[in-house]
Amino acid sequence: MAEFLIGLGLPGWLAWSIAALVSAVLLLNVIAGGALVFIWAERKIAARIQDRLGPTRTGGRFGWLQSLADGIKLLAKEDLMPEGADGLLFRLAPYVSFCASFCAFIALPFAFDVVGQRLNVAVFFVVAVLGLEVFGVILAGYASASKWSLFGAMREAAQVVSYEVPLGMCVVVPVMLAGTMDLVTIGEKQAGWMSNWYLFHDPFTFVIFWVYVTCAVASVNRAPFDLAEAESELVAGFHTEYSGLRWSFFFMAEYGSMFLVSALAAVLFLGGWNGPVPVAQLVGLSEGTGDSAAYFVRLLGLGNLIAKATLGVLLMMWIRWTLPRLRIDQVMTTCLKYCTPIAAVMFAGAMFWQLFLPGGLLPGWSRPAGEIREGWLEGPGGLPAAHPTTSGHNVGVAATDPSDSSGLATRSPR
Amino acid sequence: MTGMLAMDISSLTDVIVPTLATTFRPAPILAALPVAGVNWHSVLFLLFAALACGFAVAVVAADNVVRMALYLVFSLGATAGLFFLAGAEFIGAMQLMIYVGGTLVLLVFGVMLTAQAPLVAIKASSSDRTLAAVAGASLLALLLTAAFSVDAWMAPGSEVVPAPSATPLGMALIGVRVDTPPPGSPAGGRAGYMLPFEIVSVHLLVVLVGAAYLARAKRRKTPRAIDAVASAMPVEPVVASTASGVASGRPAGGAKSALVGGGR
Amino acid sequence: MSNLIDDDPRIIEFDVRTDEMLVNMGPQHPSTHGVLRLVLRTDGEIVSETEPHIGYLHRCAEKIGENVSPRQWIPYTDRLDYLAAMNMNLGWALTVEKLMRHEVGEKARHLRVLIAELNRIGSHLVGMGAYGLDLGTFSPFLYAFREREKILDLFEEACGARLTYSYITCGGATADLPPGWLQKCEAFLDQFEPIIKEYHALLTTNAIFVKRTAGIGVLSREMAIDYGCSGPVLRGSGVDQDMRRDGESIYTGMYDGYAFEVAVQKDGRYPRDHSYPSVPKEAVLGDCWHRFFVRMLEVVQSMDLVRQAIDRYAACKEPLGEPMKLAEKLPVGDAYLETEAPKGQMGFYVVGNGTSIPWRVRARSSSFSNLSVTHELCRGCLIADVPAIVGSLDIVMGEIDR
Amino acid sequence: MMDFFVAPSILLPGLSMPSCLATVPLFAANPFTEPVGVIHYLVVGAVLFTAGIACMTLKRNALGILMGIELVLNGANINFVAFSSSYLRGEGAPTLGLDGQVVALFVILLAAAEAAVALAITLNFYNNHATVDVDRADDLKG
Repeated sequence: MAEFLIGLGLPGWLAWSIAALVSAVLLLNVIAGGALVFIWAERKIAARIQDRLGPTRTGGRFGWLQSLADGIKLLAKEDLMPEGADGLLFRLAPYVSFCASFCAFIALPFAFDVVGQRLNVAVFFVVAVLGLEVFGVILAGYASASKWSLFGAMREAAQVVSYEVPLGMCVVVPVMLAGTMDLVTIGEKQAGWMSNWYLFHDPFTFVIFWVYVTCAVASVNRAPFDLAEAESELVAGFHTEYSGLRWSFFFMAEYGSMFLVSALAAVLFLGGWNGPVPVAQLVGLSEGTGDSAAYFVRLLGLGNLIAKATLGVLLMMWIRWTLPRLRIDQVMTTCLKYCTPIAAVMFAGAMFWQLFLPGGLLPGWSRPAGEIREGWLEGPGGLPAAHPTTSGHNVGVAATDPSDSSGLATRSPR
Repeated sequence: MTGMLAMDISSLTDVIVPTLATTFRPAPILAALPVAGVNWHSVLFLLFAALACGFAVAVVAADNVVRMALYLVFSLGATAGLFFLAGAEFIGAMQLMIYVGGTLVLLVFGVMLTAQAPLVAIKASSSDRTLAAVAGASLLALLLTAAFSVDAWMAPGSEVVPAPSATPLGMALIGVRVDTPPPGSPAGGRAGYMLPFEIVSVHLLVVLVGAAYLARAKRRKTPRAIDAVASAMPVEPVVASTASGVASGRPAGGAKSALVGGGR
Repeated sequence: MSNLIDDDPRIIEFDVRTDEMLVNMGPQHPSTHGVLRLVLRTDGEIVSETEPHIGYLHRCAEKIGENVSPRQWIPYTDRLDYLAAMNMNLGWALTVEKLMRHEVGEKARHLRVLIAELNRIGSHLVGMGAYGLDLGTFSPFLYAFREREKILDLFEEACGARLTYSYITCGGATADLPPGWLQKCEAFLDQFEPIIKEYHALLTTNAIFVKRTAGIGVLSREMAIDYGCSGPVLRGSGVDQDMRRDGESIYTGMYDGYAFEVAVQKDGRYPRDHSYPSVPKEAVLGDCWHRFFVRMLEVVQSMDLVRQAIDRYAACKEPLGEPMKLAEKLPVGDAYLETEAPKGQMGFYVVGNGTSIPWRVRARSSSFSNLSVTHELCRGCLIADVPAIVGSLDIVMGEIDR
Repeated sequence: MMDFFVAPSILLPGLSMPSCLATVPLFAANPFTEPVGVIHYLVVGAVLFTAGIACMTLKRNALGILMGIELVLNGANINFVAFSSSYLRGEGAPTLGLDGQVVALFVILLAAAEAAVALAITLNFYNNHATVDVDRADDLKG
């Protein structure tokens, strides 16, 4: 993007700033567009599950303008603040919550190298920022000066913080299999047929995927774990006192993190932008062959990832409208007594599988993903084995493993 | 056949892009903008540094303990930004997750548990404030003179550097130093961090178990009558009031039942 | 500053100083059925004391009963337990007939059984749906109301109203059933049979539902009897009592010849339990799960009764007979009769003084005594359990506040 | 709020100026275009450190003191990371390399442990004395 602008004669720094601005706005629209679609989808799915029609009259055939109607209602509603509330914190809470949810999208790749900022610690960054949403909730609970919202906030904080442990453990397994935390590389290692997906890499990772789904649903506060806004007990939990635009920011934050968590699951376990059948390779288009081919391949990848993420979100909605809610101590026991031990055991299992059966059961069956590890040992200063220093400015050892054919040296930030 | 298709598309675009570039030439006014090449790295540094220092001073200035906690969160978040800018991505993410996401959540929990009505804002007397300001300013002056006295540190940073990567750090933690020794550092292998890494993990376990034991909720036989909460302000007389949580939700009037009334 | 720890011997150790809070699960709370206010004394999440406050829906129905004739009071009985208005009408009509020693024709008796049991199904459906709402799942509520709408359509054809019918009155019913009504009723029952399995799959055997209800709010037999609980709450604790079998002859007379088994767990087995899900191992007799399960069994039981009532009603040929005149003179004396309403034993008491206006009218509400158990059940439970327990008692505030 | 890094010379009129006055132009030039050096990070670290010390001395609330400690630790962390980063040190200057980052890592981990214990102590103190005001913790006074 920036090179294109520089080609147009813009000064360097202006080109870079416009490129950054464009990607930021695009990401913001992903959340806003996503929220619009999911509001409508949630109403329709809930209706279908409950044997009724859902919105039909707003805007044409299937009531697709319902989200817009909700948006206008939220904008028109009065943003009132309870009398005893702590003004600054009350106003700040929704934006803190939304920023945390938005911030994680920076490191999320939508197709090969189509990413806000390609971080080397992308997975770690996403999980870390996901944990920051708790502050928005605690502030909202405390600032609303009502017992019920404080209850809701404390419950949610305890739940999200405790579910970060198993979530972290589940996320580490694909990182171990790919040998790097860079989401783009993880997604790219699952290219090819569906059998290359990490979901089918070994039985342990398969179980870890389902533990990840549970923890993700819990850490995003949905379905059986939505303690914070348990209508039957706490009226609406921490955002009882909010209305209008502020409430919609909490809503957007929730849908944003739902989409984020499903997209992360897609990239880590379900091959990200690689479809079940490698259509692009079959058709002969691939990264190398010219600009428009690369653009088409990435568009296809974008479609794949968004489809998988949307499937994840629809799954969460489906769960929400069928299962009753768990009690706070049951939520905690599922985390400490079920999710964490299972995740730990499966992590150990995946590790031993990776150690002793790097090629999978049939030696040629799935591409050995472990070479990146050996590549490091021969690095200068490490073991004596000489290591061909790659070209260009990369003084350190290449982050990609030598045998990777389409290995792109990590690009210089400037 | 598909290969042919691919060729046509790419040759087509190869024609369009250059013509587009030549026809659309931004007017010369763009080049005459007052600000020459803005170095985004510096601008972002100034932003995060301003945030970090501003909120750190705000933490000192604030009285309400919950506001202090909030400002601390923003200050440490900005520090994480500084780490990213300095190229230490892993440390920045670690700061976000462990420090801001873990330690400060713990701190906010502590604030929530103890910030009952009288204890939320304990005012410091104005004499203490001026004393602290003077001491702080002098300490700052001392540190800055020390920092400015070394010429080596004054050199501006370099432009082109290798992309940051977390793997050398990870390998260092398990004892294998794979990063190239910086120029001018003494010869000979540098130590990995296997031992401190194991010690810290055991240390963390011991500490957290101890802390959990120290602050455990103890069972008790009979529901405890709430005794008077000693007011934090020595000036006010000790008022025997029911400390009923953050917002006192005392049910209005009502019958003198054992539950609601009671001479506490 | 002196040491503040109160060295009370009863206290083993002190708790982390979290203050106990008085929390209002206020009258406008979404999960208290109607306008019930629960004042909870909580320490963190643990509820130590619960005190229900009632009276928000009081309308002086009984005082008005002393100014109108018995037939004119029928519409007030609709508004006591508005989810089962037919059973309320039946209770009051039978009490007046007991006072007047007025015998109702056989056709009217079968009609009353038919209508009352159909209304019991509707009431239990609302109970089941609302209980799903209390535990956080929204869909069962809509499934329940989809079926209840069909029952209300039937009632609308019979008496023109969908909620407050005033159909059964002193001396019979205001009008006979329209032709073709019985076939529609039978069609409804046939399509309702398989849907019951759906409800079991949706809630009764749902793992999370079992986790939220099994072993929660256990009401022992003795405590149920001491507090005068009745209906599914009593039978949920294993007490074998049902007014349709153990009540007074004027009421049980209506159910003569009906094949009828009380839905209660006797020596570990529920009647006809071959076709229902088995009792989960965590469920203790008398907990929320059992109360819910007894209601689900009663729905099936009522369906059988309705089928039998349809056959018997179709069999008797003579006309329905006229209800009592509006200003019938009441003999001097009083009468009290308890009938088996869906929520429990609904009692009516009337004192006649020779004029057509009763001297005193009193209604004994089953939900009132069922509600009185909450502070026993909710002691030491979590806040999330309070709506689960109150929901399992299936209380209706109209009946309690009158 | 003084903008420290633009013109520190204004801040210290009274003190005798260090010999490095010659490099002040580094800051006189437009800060937006000059690449960031180690000195910038040292200034931020110093400000955080001082704010932490002031907070620890000023606050009467035990948790306020705890927050002061967090600020002090972060001031130190910034310096470690600044010295370990090859961005800031420029070509050929000896940097701490990886050691700086690993030490910063250990500081973050141990700060978490320290905060946990400090909070446990604070809660117990609050539990015994129904207040977190440290001035009231004078039981051991003679």
